[in-house]
Amino acid sequence: MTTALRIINGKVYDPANGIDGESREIFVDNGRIVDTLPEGARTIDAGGMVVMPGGVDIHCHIAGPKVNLARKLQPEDHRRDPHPGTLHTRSGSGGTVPSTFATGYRYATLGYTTAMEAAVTPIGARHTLEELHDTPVIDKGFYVLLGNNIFLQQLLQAGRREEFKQAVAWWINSTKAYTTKLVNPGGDEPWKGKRNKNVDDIDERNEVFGITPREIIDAFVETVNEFGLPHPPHIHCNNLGHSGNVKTTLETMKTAGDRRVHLAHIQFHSYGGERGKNPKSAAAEIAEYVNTHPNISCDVGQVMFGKSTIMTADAPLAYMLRGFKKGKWINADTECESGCGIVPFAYQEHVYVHTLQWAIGLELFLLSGDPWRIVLSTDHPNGGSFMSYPKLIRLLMDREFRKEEMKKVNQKALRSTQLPDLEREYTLNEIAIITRAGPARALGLKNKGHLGAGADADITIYDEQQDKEMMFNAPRYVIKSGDMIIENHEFVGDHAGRILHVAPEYDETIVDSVRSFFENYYSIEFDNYAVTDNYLHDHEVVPVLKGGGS
Amino acid sequence: MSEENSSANTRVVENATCTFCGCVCDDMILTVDMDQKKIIKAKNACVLGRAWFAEHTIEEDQPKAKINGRPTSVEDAVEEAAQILFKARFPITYGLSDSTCEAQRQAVAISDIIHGNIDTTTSVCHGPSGLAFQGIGESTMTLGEVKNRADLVIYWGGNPAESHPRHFGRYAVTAKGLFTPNGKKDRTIVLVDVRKTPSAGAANIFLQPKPGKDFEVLWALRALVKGRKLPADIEESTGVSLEAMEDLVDRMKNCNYGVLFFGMGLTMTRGRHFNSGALLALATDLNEYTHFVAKPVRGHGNVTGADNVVSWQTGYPFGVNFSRGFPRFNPGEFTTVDTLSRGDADAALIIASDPASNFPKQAIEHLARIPVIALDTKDTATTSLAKVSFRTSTYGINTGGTVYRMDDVPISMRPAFESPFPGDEEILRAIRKRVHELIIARGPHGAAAESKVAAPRKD
Amino acid sequence: MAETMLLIPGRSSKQGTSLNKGKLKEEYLAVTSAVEIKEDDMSRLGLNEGDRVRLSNSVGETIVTCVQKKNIDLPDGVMFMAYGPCSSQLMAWDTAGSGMPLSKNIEVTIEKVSE
Amino acid sequence: MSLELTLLTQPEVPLEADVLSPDRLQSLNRSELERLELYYGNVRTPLAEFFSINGDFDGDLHLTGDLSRIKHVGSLMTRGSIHVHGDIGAHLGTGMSGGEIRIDGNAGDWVGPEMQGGRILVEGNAGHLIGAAYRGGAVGMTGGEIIIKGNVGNETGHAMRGGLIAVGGDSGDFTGVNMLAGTIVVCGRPGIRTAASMKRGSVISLHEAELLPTFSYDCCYHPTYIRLYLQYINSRGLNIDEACINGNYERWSGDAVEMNRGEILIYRP
Repeated sequence: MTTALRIINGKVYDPANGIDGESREIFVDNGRIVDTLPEGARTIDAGGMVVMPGGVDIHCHIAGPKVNLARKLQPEDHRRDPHPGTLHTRSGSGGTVPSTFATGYRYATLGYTTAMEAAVTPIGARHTLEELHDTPVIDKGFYVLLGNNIFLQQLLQAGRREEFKQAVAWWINSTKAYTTKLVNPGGDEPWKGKRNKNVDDIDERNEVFGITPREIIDAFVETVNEFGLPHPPHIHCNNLGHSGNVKTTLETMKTAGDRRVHLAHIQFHSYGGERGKNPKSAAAEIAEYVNTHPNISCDVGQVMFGKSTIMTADAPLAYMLRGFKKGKWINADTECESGCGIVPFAYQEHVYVHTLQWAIGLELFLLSGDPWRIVLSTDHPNGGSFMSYPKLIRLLMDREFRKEEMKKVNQKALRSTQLPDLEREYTLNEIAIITRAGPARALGLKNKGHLGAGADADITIYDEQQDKEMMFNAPRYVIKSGDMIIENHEFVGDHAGRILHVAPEYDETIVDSVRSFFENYYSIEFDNYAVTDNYLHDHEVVPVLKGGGS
Repeated sequence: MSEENSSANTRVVENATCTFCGCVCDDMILTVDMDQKKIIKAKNACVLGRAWFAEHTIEEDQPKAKINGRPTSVEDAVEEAAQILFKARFPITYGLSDSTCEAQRQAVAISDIIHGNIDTTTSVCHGPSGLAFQGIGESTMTLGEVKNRADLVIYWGGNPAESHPRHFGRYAVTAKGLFTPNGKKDRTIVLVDVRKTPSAGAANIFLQPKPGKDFEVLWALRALVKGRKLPADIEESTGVSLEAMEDLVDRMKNCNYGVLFFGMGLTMTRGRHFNSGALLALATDLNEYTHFVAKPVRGHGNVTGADNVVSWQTGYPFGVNFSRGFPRFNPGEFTTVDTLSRGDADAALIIASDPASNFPKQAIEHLARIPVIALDTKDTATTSLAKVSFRTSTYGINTGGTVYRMDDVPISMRPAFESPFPGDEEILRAIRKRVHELIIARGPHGAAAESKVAAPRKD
Repeated sequence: MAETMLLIPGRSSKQGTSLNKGKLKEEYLAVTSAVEIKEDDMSRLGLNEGDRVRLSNSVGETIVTCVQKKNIDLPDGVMFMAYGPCSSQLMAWDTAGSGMPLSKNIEVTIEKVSE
Repeated sequence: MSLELTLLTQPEVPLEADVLSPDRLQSLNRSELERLELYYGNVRTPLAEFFSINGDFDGDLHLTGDLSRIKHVGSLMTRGSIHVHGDIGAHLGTGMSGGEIRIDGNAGDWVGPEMQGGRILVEGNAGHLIGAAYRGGAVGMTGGEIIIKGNVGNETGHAMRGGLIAVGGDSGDFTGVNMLAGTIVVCGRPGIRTAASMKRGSVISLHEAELLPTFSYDCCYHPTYIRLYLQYINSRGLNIDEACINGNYERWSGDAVEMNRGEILIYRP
């Protein structure tokens, strides 16, 4: 049912293939980009329009147990933002945590066609895949939380490093994940087992398992790189949100040495100053380190003013944030695997810290020396909704707009940053990199983020406009795997999207040791734990890199 | 269960799941007589589970579908059901707690497409706890955390010994775990109930508030946790002595991992969501001192799955209305006891549930006045008054699919033997397909046509 | 003689096992049409095990069979019965904006039915 | 003259009529009025299907008939008046910020939820959640006044943060629950658990009330503002006798599980 297409007269931005706003013809056949005109192709005249690959979100929270808890928690947020159905689409609710259908369709209305759920407990993988199946249009995958996994920590404690590697691979296979996610590694045990304490130093030795966050990080960096997963370990560092956490962040990156690693929402980890006091910007230090270390990629986790929902596996952080307003709060412990905290939140211009966070995010973008390794994200919905991406793009592309916005914020906080002095404006080509080509490369998705022959025909066509927020808010055409989804700003079709996951080979003998731990300490049967293929529906196994695999 | 007259042709299904109650135990070992199509042994099952497996046999003689009590083909019944739903101005869908998530997804799709109203048995079970959750939040956990860590377990307003017989052994009382190697020896168990139920036997401490005074007791405990003074007559008014309260608060503040399980003794009594809310707030307050969690002990096998599916598809857990082409949530308005008792509903699709036998009188009377479509594995008061009824196979026994345990852990079921009767999902898919055809055919007139009609996605 | 008492409908394992057989089967109907009353209340009301009693309130009424319980099993003036068609007859529908009708601690008048 | 709408036929399912609000009727001609869309269950139906239309809209709207199944009347209104000669359904004056609504009969649940200003007067009884926050919301009514001459249900003034609610008859359970500020006067008897979780604000009861153990007695006195409030309420058509207006009140502060800065005032004859 996919149509053959010929897109003419558009200004094409395809950084991966070195095309920067030149007029090119693009041919689509059977859901892929092809280099010759296919039979009976329908022609789309993109004159006066900008053609880009579909957007790729490398870090968001859109599906799974914690997301659904946050949805249930906030009827007041949904009520103000209903999402009506159309001839081709299901209805839903919006707000900071939209329903699954609304999530897929709203990504499409921004021209995004791929998104990765960034934190899923292994035991919640089945639930997550059910929700992703109900998240239309986009291709999607998820990162599995293993950084606080009790069995894996016991293996490290016992120095059984090889079994650790095999167990990690087993877990990735059993959950159909895309890569491993570490969140506040080593922080769960003090939270659950020591009356809501936390770990606050990367070298602090855990009393129960006798290992440090650094040792956990090192083990995962080594393992995932050895297996050659297309995306390296995705790390949410210790001390998120705390003044002075820049040290922890730098140490985390140093632990990786020259091995590949991705740092999540790095804005939240770029704070100077003393713990417990007001933070300062450490964006320059972080940008400097990232710029000079090509093995590192990161996403920013920009804060956008307005309503947000904090949802994180970093339970102590959520509890700390809950302390400010003493409002609704969710804590959700997952046996042997993870913690979770959820707090409805709002970033306000007049608040010193909120302005500082906003400014640090923008500093990181504007100080970046290599757009390929810094990805646009708001850590949706933690820093703000993905629906605010167009405004964020305008902040980066439009210096005058940025200066107007600066007038509204806390000036004391603003003055403590370099932001007022940064004149840089992102070009459309750079935007195409930080929203498409860059994240696709960081994810190792060879068929995404570009428009060369063989690529998935995920294409967005925008009317070129002065106001970049308007422009990126309303693509004229969105094409997913060759299917016309949005035409003249209206939904004309639907698409189920597919699951992206990896399947590194591992040594079967590891299963017995996992099983024996499992039978003692989990509350469901080991044989009912691994996710079966029927939960994948349409899916793609993304191959491991050359030299990977064991 | 006796194994006499079991024929040679048996098969054993391991790691099967019992969906009778919210414990959703997935360690069943079922011995199935494939000739007689019945389960002759259910190892590890409790008394409720054994009955669940033993009694769900195949009644071949029964028709697959009926219209006005007369046997008919499934196809005709689907057509009749679709016509009823298509013509209705306020069609309600209800039930779903004894059905798979796959079927629940079809049910929500139908309500979305026909701009109807959907609600689940949650609204008359822990719906008030859902409301409380939306006001306060919840510190909670998966049941394995209780097994591994809990050193103080409090059951409030529930009788798990009779309603969830394996809750004690598998998860919360005698279960041995990582930091609780000695099981019950490592724990203190408290039961709070207005009746001295069989569950009291498992408790180290039993507190018996006066009926209807749970809120006052919870409120008094919150006050003590916050270091406030209580009036001297607190025992007179609540039935629980100040000493007993102070002792409990002391234990709660000083445990390492405390758990509050609660039942319908809170949600079904005067105070409803505020009773649940008081308990959730108490657990939240206690996190200032130690790690404390709470969890409603859910009833039916997949009622938790229904909450999850309805939430991820609409944004709201139950009591959802699509009249205007998008979901709206309002318990007391869009919940089923209300839509029936007020006479709002003009058609009803009831899935794996029996409101005609356990709803308030006034609701049952209205149900008898409107066209009802009922899906169930056996005859019930609801199927008896239905205009269209489908006899379905039993989830978990005859059909696979996903169910959620009371702690939101999803489990994939392993059916034991095939049934000649279709599953809920199959019938609901057919109804969904048909109502959508009818609505497309009707074109831009009639029911909310201008706002456009949702089309089913290819899945 | 008639008296006002508190009725607590709830789950019991007998109700649980019997409903698997079928909710229109005798066993389930029997289990859900029995009311448990403590010894002291029984004797005060002049009731014996197996007596038929009429439970009624402003909503409706139902006739059920008495089952005697030990005094420690129930507080004074409180009766228990399994949820079902009988208890529905006494349940008021107003959910007070919650969706939940008050299903426990129902005030009912109890009187012996003399055949 | 003002606009008069008379209900012709009783709807079989609920009828949602947010369009029946002065702001929506401004400067509409007859045929535009007739075509105003109501939601009849899930069917969009023109106003003329259910109402006979007389007069022209000059700011005042009159509705006649048994409108107990008609919801959302006066939603978000900012000015003008609505007078219902009969009963009215749920969600009356949702989020209204100005103008006046008068109901001669009874009102349903959710009268003036999240109301910001203006006035609602109900001659008869009203349902649950008067002036409340919608589910999940932290803030209910923030301003204006709701006067119910008869009885009301549960959760009156739930999470109220400003304004006045006066009840001529009895109120249900959890009157003023989660109250943040504002004043609730109950002339009859309040139900149980009054002002649970109250942070600030005042609940005034002219009769004995069963209080939670987390409210503590301060003193018995006659705060002058009570006289003013009660006299004002009388001027709105309730008749509170002089003894209450001039008498003494027990002051109980609470809720101790919160900041303990709210008050319940109980008339002491």
